Amino acid sequence: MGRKKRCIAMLLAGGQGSRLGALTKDIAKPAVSFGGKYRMIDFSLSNCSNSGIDTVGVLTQYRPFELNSYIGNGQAWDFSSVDGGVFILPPYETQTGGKWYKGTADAIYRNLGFLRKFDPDYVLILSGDHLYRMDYRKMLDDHIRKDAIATISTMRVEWEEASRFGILSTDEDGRITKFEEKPEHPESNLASMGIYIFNTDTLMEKLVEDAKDENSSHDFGKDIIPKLLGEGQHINCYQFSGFWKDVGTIPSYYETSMDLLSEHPQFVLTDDKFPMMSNSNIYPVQYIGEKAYVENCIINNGCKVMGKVRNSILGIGCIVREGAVVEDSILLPDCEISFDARVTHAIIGEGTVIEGGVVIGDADGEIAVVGNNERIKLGGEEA
Amino acid sequence: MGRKKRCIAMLLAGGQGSRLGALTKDIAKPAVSFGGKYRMIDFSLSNCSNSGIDTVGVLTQYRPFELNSYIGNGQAWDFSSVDGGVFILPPYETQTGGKWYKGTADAIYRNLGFLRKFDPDYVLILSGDHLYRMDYRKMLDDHIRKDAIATISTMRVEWEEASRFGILSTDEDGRITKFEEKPEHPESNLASMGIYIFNTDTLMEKLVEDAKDENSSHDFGKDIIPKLLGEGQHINCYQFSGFWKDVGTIPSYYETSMDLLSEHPQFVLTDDKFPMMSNSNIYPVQYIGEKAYVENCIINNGCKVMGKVRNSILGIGCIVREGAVVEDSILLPDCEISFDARVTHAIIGEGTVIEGGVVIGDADGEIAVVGNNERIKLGGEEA
Amino acid sequence: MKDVIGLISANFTTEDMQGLSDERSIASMPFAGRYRLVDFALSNMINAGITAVGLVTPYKFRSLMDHIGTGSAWMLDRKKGGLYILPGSTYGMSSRSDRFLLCDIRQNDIFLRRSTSDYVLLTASNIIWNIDFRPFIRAHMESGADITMLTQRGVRKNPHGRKVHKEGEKVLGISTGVDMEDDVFLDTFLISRELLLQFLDWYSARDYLDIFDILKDDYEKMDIRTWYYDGYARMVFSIDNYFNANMDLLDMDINGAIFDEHNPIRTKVQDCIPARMYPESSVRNSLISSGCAIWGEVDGSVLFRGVTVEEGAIVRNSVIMQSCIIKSGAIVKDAVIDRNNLIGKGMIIKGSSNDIYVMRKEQRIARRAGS
Amino acid sequence: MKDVIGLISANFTTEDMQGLSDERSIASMPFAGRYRLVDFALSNMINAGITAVGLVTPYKFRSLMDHIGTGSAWMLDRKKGGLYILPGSTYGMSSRSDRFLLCDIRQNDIFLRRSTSDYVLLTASNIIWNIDFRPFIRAHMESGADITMLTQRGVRKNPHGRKVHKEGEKVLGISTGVDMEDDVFLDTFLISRELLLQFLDWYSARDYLDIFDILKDDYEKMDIRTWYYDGYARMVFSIDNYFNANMDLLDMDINGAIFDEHNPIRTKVQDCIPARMYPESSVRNSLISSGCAIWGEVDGSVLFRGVTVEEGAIVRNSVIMQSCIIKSGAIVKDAVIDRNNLIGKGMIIKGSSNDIYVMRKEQRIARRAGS
Repeated sequence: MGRKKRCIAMLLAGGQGSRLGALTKDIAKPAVSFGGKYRMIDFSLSNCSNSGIDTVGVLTQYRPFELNSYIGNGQAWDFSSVDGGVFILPPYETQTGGKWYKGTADAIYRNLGFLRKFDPDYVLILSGDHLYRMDYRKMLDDHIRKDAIATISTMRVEWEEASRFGILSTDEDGRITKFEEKPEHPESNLASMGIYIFNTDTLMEKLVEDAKDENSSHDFGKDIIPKLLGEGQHINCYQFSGFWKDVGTIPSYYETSMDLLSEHPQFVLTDDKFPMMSNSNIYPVQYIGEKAYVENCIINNGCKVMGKVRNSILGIGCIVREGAVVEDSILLPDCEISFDARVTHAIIGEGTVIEGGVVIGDADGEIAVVGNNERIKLGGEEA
Repeated sequence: MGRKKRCIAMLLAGGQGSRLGALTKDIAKPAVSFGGKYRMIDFSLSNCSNSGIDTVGVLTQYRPFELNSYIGNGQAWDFSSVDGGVFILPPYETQTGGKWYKGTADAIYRNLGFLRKFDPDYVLILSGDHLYRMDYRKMLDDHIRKDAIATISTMRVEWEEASRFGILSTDEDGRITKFEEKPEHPESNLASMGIYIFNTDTLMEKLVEDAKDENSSHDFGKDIIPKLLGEGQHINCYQFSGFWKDVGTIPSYYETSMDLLSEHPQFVLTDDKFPMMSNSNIYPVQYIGEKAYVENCIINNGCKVMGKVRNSILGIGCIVREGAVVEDSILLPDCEISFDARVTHAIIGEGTVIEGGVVIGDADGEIAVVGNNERIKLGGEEA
Repeated sequence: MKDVIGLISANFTTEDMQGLSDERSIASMPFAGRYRLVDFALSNMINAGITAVGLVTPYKFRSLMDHIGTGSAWMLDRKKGGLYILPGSTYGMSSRSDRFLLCDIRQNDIFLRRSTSDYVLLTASNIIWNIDFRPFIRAHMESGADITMLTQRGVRKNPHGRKVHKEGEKVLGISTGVDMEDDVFLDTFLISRELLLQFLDWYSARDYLDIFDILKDDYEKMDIRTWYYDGYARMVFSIDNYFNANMDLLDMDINGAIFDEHNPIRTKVQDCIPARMYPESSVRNSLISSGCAIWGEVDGSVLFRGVTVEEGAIVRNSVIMQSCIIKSGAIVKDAVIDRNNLIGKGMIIKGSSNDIYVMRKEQRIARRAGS
Repeated sequence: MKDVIGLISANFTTEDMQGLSDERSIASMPFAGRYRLVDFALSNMINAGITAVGLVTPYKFRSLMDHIGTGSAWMLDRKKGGLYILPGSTYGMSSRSDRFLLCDIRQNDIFLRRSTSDYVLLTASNIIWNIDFRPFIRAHMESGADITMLTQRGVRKNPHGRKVHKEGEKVLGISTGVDMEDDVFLDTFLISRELLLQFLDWYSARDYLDIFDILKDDYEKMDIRTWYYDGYARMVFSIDNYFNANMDLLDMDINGAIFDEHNPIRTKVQDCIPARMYPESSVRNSLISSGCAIWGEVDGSVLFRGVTVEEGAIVRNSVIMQSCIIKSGAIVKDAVIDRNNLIGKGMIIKGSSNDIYVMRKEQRIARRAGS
């Protein structure tokens, strides 16, 4: 079955991302649209593909249909299908019944058979909902050079934000001396990005131990890493530099998206050598009508703009009818903003129709969010 | 999203098939090898593809990894990927928690969203582990002509076997008047093949009703069909003629397989216009050695035969070493029968190694079965 | 539609493309921002359920093959049927515009012989349309005609078009050059596979003729009919045809009919970042592809992928192909600019509405990656 | 190996194939039951991690394209890189055996210019081997040589082979015709992309020469080295080469080395039922492909897909290609039978071990579907 693998990736994509509210009511967080044509999982998958990792297991659990369909066989990210590819790993039933994944570590534990099948030297553990561009080869090289049993990728965060992260301390060689999950009084501002490399043997052994531990919540950050540190194991800290973001809340989703419209966006989508790939259907070219007004926008394939659009991101296949106004807003794919409707400071879910004359959001208020596949009528909402 | 679909298929592939014992210890029954290069699910998928059905939902639950990897994006069966394709539908978690599929009807019920997405006029419900060649278009034509709300495909079975099946009685127009699941004293020998066509509206409505019914076991044969008949609904009986088999037990698996070696097999694998397709890796051509002896065999790609093989089926990638003897046996893919080992009247699981000198089975006894990925040593078994 | 196989002819050319087709076939002419002309023939075939399609390639097939790639964009990467790349004769190199050369078909007769389908749908690769071939196919099958030619009432004069002469329903012949209101042959016809193979035998000595030329003496004897199509269809033989067809897509109705989401025109997928309109830009009545970055003014134009229009630059009534850069203050009007061109600062490029200016590829900058 | 792109030359031919390559290129010669010769070049490239491969096609490319299809069998159906089908010059039509014609490369220079990789690995499409190119690539990169040629000690006389003349480590030139123990050039070399592009410029007037011919005056000036490969490798220029290479695969060791499951040689997938040996058959020392049905005797032979050997028929020391039928009582010995042939009842076809009988395709039966 081809050659022994050096490193395969396990991508955790099971979470709901409940803080994204209406946006994840019917799809998993890694399937949430970003930048109008991408989905959150594109970034991790593209990173893997660009880093020469040819085998990825995707652990799903929460409403995986859109995600599964989107990932398909991984060809959209240049994962080959003979030796490797992308494999969806849902919870499953065995002779003794079915079990849901109880935590990040448990999800991997239930798929030890998958790891054994590919028998890699190293396992890279990722989240499917982070926004960043990273060459994992550099992290792997560092892991090997340091001869650690595990490596955690980290970056410096603002001190005031530090208590939202797993925070580490290291010695001068980058060996981790302390790890605290969301500490109230952080000792450092070096935050875990939730990206781990493990020697496969160690990982398997520790997951088996953890599975037997009834007091464990079966989470990498809360259980596995502290346990290893407690044992005095050599866990290496890899310092990533660049943009990285876990877009976990509506405000952070909105801000991170809108930053794409700034003069110098923090996250640059284009890079010929390390491209962010996505699985797009064919949509026709963006159409800007005779009476349209477009100012400072990102507009994707299949959009038809007949109205006015300012400081906004239009996802693939969006239609803005004559007389409609969209300002400071994000339209997820396949929205329709009908005649004379007005959308301001809002996020409109996929496939949602804002009917004629409806007004959504206002410039000074909170970000207005409309879920996926809704139809908003004048004088009341209707699904 | 392309055009409205006329008919899509829902393929039930969640079952363990526990009566196949060691063969389904680690894989689902639809993934069990047949004929050396096929897997049980190939036949239903090929039937769909050859019948012009371009969208198939595959409902999985029990150990789906091999099955999922095997199905991939369905390209091996010429399912296109833009408008339709093959979609794996595992149980999933929602905001209110995760639920396993409780029965065949429940499995479809949990995926009503999938049906709504494709919005077909008709839904074809199939099992993923039956051996047959059938053009579903004929059944659909019959369903439409009879203007029924559901159609069940049936065939005549031996009277003594009838109590193993769902048995129906019809009036002269083929309208079903009675349906009994495994009756002790069958009134007819017309057996349900577990293949249903439903008008989509009816199906959805009935599944919603059934889901609310606490006394239901959520099974098509046991609950949905009897309920519909009780309501006096028009359920049509389609009579299939040809070979059909639910290979559910070791003896029936063995006999059905070995029949491929008879002069006129009941199930003909080859048919240019209606081919049985499979998802094969590339294996080199069958090698028959200088000292080999081969008599009345089916030998697949990647086999290397240096020993003696009689009345046997060798799956892809099997190796029979010098001095080894294989008689009246089925070797599933990637077995190795080592020097001077002897396999008689046996089924050897995938990837299993029979070490030198080991003797498995005998001509007069029961069928010997060795599971997948075992290594059988002289003087004792070892996994 | 397993009863029908498709055969697309891409081995013909004209001299009226003003250099745009020098290094590519007409079939691989970029169109409407992200498509190539051949996309229409391929998509219409597969949308009609045809799953085995032969594509007769021109001698210069590299750009076409780059585009076609695997055929997977058209779901033609299949075990049964699929896309067959068939070498055209070198005869197509001379700028002859015969669409269905007998020799092109003969040297690929294996494609026909191997098939078990009853009918062959032949079409040219230079037609912009979104047609449902199914009623056409049904009509042919039901009529029992030997050949059914797809026609349309002429909408403008075209010296390259072919006019169908009829008496009642019977086709008497065709001639080159069409006018308004003529019955124009849309270079698309249905024929039984057997009959097409017979033609190859009967006219084995006359390879370098179009199939409709050899029929000259046979129109009388055969049952050749027409089927009328009243949807939008334009054939591209010249730079004017090409320019006008691009501009037609700025009409919402035509755009909607051609790019119908239920019968999509498919093309090769390329990852490209979304289009970006910057604060000072002004864009109206235009197609702006992904990868474009617009600071300046664009009106009544079609911009392909990755075009940059700098601050103060103006693009009007023009077609700008992939990766061009219009530098600040430059003006482009009534022009077709082929890919990888740089229009320098303040430069003015102007054609007129009845004499479109054409700039061939990579004229103004050092050779860059791309084709 | 994103640093290396591959270029496979399939635009050459020889006259020594006794008609087997009349309608197909050498690259698309069927081999070892289910492969085509080009599979080795493609598989070795991708097994070395090369993901962008250009394939220079011969003029008669239909059978090659049928086989290559989407490139998906070699995982070359990709967004970044992938398989590029490059038209060869018509020069390859004349039975010239130059492997790396300058004009073939020039007319596809866009493939080189578009790339960002540093090196180009060029190889011919007629070599049977399973080589790990990675140490070769590493050696070239580390040495800093201008060109590294892959060589092997000659195992038999071959008038088509090319001999490398060296002084110490320095290559002085090559000549045609090799003998036992000569340094044989395996028509595979590494060069920097920049240098290859420079060659195209320097020798722009000398299109119809092999790249190693134009180097004649430059061997002195350049750092051209060799890298020695000691695995199994055979080049096919003649029917004898072809026959012997097929027979080599009946040797378990060679078979195992070529069809190494960890570095698989990939080919187009075709659904085919398993091989069936009936009760009275006798099969020994042979390769029997899927779809074969054997009632008779087969010994020391290679049978391609779908071959039928009826009761009492005997096949010895022969290569029988796809879909042939050997009727009852017929005898085939020391022969190569091209596809779709029917060897009638009781017919005897015999060559001798040093003069293999060759039957071209579809000689004995009416034309059937297939190629």
